[in-house]
Amino acid sequence: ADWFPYPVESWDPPFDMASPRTSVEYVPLDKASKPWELCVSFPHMKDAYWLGVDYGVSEEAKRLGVKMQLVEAGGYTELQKQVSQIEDCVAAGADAVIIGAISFDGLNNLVSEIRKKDIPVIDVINGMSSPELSAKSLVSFGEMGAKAGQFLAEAHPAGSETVKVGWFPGPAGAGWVEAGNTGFIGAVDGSAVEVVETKYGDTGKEAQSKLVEDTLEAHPDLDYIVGTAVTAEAAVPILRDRGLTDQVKVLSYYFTPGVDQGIRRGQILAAPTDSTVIQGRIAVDQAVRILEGKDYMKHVGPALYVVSQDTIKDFDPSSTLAPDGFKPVFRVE
Amino acid sequence: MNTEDQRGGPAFGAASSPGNDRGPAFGAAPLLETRGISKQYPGVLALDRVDFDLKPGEVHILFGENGAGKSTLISILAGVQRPTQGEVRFRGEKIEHESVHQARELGISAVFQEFSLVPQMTVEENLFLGAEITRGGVLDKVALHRRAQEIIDRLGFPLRPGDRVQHLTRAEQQMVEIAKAFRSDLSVLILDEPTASLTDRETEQLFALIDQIKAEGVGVVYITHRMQEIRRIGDRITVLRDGRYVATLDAKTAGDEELVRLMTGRVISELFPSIRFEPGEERLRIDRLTTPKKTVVDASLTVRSGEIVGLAGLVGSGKSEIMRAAFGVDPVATGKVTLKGEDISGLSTRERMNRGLFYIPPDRREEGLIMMRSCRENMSLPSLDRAPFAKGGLLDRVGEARRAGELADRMNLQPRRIERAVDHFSGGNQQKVLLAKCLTRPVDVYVFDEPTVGVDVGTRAAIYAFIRDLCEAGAAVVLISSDLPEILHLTNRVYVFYRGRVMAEVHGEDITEENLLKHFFEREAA
Amino acid sequence: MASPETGTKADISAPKRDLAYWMKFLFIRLGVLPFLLVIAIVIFTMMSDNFLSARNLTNVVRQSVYLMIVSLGQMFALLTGGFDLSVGTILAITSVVGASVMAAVYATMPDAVVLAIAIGALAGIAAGVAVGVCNGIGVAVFGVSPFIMTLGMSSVGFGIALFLTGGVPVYGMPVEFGEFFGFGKLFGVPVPIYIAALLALVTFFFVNWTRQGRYFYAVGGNEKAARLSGINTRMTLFITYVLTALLAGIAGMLLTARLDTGEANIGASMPLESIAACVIAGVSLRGGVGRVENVVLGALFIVLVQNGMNLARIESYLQMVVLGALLILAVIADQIRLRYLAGSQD
Amino acid sequence: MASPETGTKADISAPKRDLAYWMKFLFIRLGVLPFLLVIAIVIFTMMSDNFLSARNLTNVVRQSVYLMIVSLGQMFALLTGGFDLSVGTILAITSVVGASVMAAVYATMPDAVVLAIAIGALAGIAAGVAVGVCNGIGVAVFGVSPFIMTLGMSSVGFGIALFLTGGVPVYGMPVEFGEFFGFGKLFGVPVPIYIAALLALVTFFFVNWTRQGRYFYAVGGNEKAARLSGINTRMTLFITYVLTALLAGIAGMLLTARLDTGEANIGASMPLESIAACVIAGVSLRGGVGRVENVVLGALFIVLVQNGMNLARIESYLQMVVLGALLILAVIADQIRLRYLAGSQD
Ligand SMILES: Nc1ncnc2c1ncn2[C@@H]1O[C@H](COP(=O)(O)OP(=O)(O)OP(=O)(O)O)[C@@H](O)[C@H]1O
Ligand SMILES: Nc1ncnc2c1ncn2[C@@H]1O[C@H](COP(=O)(O)OP(=O)(O)OP(=O)(O)O)[C@@H](O)[C@H]1O
Ligand SMILES: [Mg+2]
Ligand SMILES: [Mg+2]
Repeated sequence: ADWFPYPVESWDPPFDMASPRTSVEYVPLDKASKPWELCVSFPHMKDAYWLGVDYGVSEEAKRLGVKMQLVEAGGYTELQKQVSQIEDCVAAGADAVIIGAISFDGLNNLVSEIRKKDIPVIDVINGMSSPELSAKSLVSFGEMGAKAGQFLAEAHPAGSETVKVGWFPGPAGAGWVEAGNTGFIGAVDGSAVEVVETKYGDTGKEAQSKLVEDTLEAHPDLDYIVGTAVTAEAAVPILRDRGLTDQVKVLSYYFTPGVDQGIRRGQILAAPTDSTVIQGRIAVDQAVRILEGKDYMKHVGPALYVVSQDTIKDFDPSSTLAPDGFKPVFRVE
Repeated sequence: MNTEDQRGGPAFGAASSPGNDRGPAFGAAPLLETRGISKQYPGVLALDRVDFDLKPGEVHILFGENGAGKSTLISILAGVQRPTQGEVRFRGEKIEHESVHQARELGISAVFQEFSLVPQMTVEENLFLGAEITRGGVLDKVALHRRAQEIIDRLGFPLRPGDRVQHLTRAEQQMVEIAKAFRSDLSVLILDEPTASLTDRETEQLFALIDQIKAEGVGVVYITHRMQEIRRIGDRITVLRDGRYVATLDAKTAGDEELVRLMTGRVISELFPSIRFEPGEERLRIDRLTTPKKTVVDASLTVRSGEIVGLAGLVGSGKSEIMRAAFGVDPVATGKVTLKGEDISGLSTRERMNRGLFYIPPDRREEGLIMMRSCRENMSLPSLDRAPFAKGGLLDRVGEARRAGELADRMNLQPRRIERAVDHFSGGNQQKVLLAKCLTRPVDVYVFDEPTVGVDVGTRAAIYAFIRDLCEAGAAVVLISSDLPEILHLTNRVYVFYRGRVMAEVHGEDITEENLLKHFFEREAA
Repeated sequence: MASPETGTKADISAPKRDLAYWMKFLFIRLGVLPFLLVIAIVIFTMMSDNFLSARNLTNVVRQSVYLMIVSLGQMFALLTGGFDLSVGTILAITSVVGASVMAAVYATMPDAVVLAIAIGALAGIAAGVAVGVCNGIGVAVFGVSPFIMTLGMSSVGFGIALFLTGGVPVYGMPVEFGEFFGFGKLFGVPVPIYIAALLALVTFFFVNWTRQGRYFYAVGGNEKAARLSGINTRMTLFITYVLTALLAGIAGMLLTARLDTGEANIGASMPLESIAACVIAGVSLRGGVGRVENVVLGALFIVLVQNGMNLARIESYLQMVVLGALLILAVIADQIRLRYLAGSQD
Repeated sequence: MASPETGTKADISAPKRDLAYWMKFLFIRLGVLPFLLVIAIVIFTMMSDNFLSARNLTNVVRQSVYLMIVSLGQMFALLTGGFDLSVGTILAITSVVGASVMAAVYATMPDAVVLAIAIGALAGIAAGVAVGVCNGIGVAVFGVSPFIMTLGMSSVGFGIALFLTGGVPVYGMPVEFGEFFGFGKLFGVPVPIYIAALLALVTFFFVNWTRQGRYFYAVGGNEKAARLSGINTRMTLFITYVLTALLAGIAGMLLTARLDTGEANIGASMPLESIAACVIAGVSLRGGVGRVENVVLGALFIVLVQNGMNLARIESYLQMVVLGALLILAVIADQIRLRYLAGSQD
């Protein structure tokens, strides 16, 4: 079954998240006219989130009949490596570059260098500030945080009984974390939601486990744990162990297979999804369209929505998650 | 403190400040003197109000047992340590030695007991370490090379400036250490057992040089445990005991017995014991052994029970290497090693030990001891697989401590603190710990490589007696030594090595200095 | 290491035994860590109401279990004068392999829970030990410096762990595994604590009461002297890295039980943290010096401080500053102790 | 540093100088890195058409500049027998402080571009050096082990860098900064390459032709001997960490120019990578051994292999495995060389 048409939002003027947006149905090309060589760069390929994006780009590249080479820098602290890898990719003869950026600003120079060679650069998932980008296929992580925040704020509007939230945005300093943090804090502002603790930490499950445990010790009366998907997954067994499953609810601010399973089992309350797979697919399609001189949307992103225990039945995971048993694909011929 | 004018002066012991009234001697004013020097190490009072003076142009011997505080005294003179109490005067001026650097500025130069060489650097780089010649801030490598060669030539040592120190033998390193101390602006030279691993040839060269600088007015402080050296070069002798000043004597008139009595507080009848040799069955046999690096070439020897076999030869002659190869720590190219009739050529060191061979290395710091561990652990290390150190596969720590205590008594360890890290003992006492290692297990063939390096006369006598006891109890002993009297007095058979080959085997009555030395030097042409 | 006489002798020579004297005596005898622990506990108790509860302290000890076990292993590497930078990767690879095998066995035989757990845990630990065997061969046989050998292996191992999973957690282990080894309690004390205590005891015994234990110190203290004393130094080095990996592997399986999934993304901070735990416990990076009991305290101290700061609501950025500064201070305090120690040494 | 006679002597004693002989001779003389570089270049040229182009090779050299400069600094720490694990943090703190100051000066004086760049760069480097000064004081004065000192400072510094920026990149630097120091070219060669070459030359000169240079080797080779020779070992240790920080700081500013923003999240892999570059270049972790030219090659090698694998489209996980294995192999090859060297020694 094909994934399209898919409901997306398009920003106009592009590259400004504050622009007015219109809802459209995204329809990609059928086939590329020639096997273009695409280069895709990710911050890392160490978790299920980026695996989903990988699934999206690789499937779409196969569908369109283009070649793809994927590089990953190994983590959010490896900006310099990402720069080098993209340079290498271009040197290896890429026709277009798709970047899941480590830094919002740190790749701008590189983007203009590449653009000077008339190679299109598409910004996927994370966002970059360069005005010279050819296209963007993303939603802002700030909005993901905001979506999670809104979900809470709606459940606990101002005036209702205050609820205490432990907030675990992820590793300190990473661009997506800071964006998510800003979005979330902004969205719960003015509601009955009180963020009693903000704990940064690596997205390793062991690190998040420790933070969750310590926060539960510090705040025995906590109502919500909101954080990264890893936090949510880590929190489930800890809450079960402490018999707090009914007292403390868990939310994630993005979607992974573990979160999916958690919601289905009733262990995690809800999580917004940014349709990761679709973002990847659209980025590939945009790249091919630009290369072939076809019409393309400069700035699109799937509409965000929250998947909760009520709506999970109707949720199609193939828009967000790589299927079970999917192995990372680094090369599509 | 005005070091500037001091530095400007000549290296001779010219008249110095007139305020120098308390000089114990009447002749020239002292070059260097200490008054009431004490040094408190944590837990040990190493020096207790010691007065000492050095006159220009004399060789002043420091004499005393191991741990008497000789090295500590000279380390204060050289600016390495600061005294807890008392003062040091240089040419009558009180100096507050802040550092070695400052001492060197004054022309005080020292050869320390433990080498102060950087193994990864070349001879030349080591010679000028801390005193490199620069021109406009840039190292003058040409001048450095030339000066290094000059110093080496002057000393007549077989060293090459470009060699890396870590590839040198202990003796060669000792030469580098000595060469390092000889500098142009010398006023005081301090030598702490410089000849401990040298052979007579180098020693003689060193003494000739000392005579030369004496004539130039340099004062020399010389520490040694060898009586014949005291006779040869000493002018005055100061005896220390337990950190206290005992006496200062004239070297020409002082007798051996008196010195030893002053030093130890008792009389040592004779240094070398008489040994009853009863050669029995053959214990160790080495057949035509050659090492890959040709340090030993086609050498054969045999050792019987109840005898002491000496291995003699120049530095680098391969006398150590052959036994190291036999013990399995150095590789063997060809040849066969037989222990008690059994071929042990291919076995591991541990297996050779188990079959009764034991080798005590010459360099305790480098390969003998684990400096930061206690005496107890060092002593028991080779024998942790047997009683009293082990019981039922586990360590018997009570038995271990008891046995280590006994060994400390037997070796007369000073101070007798077996739990203390070896590092904190004086050089001679470290040597005792090293020797104690071979008493922890049954051994048929003992190999001692320079066993008395840096050991005082009293202890030396004890070690010789100990070796005699081993021999008379029926063990086979191999004694590798560059100290010729040791070989002459203790052995009943000697193999002389030259360039990795056995040049001669000398028996019983034939073991005389003349006979041995004749084989030491080149005879290849023949 | 100080002999028992020290105390006695000091007692005689110092008749006035006031508090300061006893403090100094204990400081010299026990090291700086017990004091730091006490100070930390006092401070955090004042800063947070919830800190000094039995539950939180149990929590701290349980959290520290993983670091503690890894640090015990790391100690072997440090004792022989090396490092093991691959302990993090060993954790990851153990977790991934162990969880996969356990899930697979469980899937084919849903009734044989114990068997599945046993086979899975063994497989995981075996995979970790395999990394250690490579390290051991590299260091002991080929003479590669432990730094590069274990750094290289950590890269290789992590690549393999990611290749096996693609970074996705491995699910499907029997719940009993997590329930017992991760969250289980016996007499109110979490199971992982028993296991860590057992391992610490065994290690203590091994290091102090067996021949091989002594050899680690000897090889680290002076390899040549050890060889001349008949010790098979290569074998000792090999055993070192295998043991380090074994302990890291056990920690990996325990962590897997706790996390309930097999994860490739764990342990990244373990190498440096475990070395830090050892060093503040007085283990020398030059080899030959170190004590098991102190290493246990070292690991506990690091985790306790992290926990305390979390409970005292110190913000994340500041926590980094405090933790770094504390590490340094702990070592400076230990330096001071060593000076005293030299002074009072028997 | 083998004496020149070695060559001559070998020539005389081995009249048949065939290719194998020369290869071995070069291998022993130059070390394993030139060979590895050549082998890597040949392999990657076969695997990818684009590898052996002037443009890509320039690219590789430019990419390696940052690691190279940091490794030169790391070499000092290793020479004296220590480490510097804080170079990554120094990079980050330099970047953040440098960018903030530069942006601030530029904002108040938009015309004084050169001034803003100069002040900003100096401020950044000064911030990095400040970390080095702390390291130096800790190691030289308080005798803290370099491992803990620099690890602790790296945590402290990173906390501060994050605190200063709140984790958000700093922008607003004059574009000229990035255009010249990041992307600028002179005669077709990128500006960073000139700077790295200059630094390498200065370091080479400093290490080989000044007294202080020699003292690093002496202190690392045998600290006691150095002290007994009248060298101020504390001062030397202090200088070591300041220099390491200075070089890391310069690399940090160059990287900032390249990225055009001040980032707290750079350099995390630098400490281990720079040590690895030094070690495969034959710098001993025990101190006292190492050569500047080889360190340059070591850094180049690591970056070249990464570039080559990217161009040859080797997949990411496999790259980790290959890189780890290569590090180990490089060191094994060097071990073999050392054995030859010992065998053929004077
Ligand atoms: N670093 C140290 N720490 C503690 N005690 C020490 C230290 N160095 C030496 N001592 C002690 O000081 C005393 C004097 O030692 P010193 O080395 O001066 O003796 P020595 O006369 O040179 O003996 P030897 O002939 O054996 O070299 C000894 O008791 C020794 O144990
Ligand atoms: N580590 C080493 N590396 C290279 N060559 C060495 C090394 N150790 C010893 N040699 C060489 O081996 C030869 C013999 O060594 P050594 O001097 O120990 O023999 P020896 O006869 O026992 O002399 P000594 O009187 O010093 O005991 C010398 O030429 C020396 O240069
Ligand atoms: Mg002495
Ligand atoms: Mg010898």
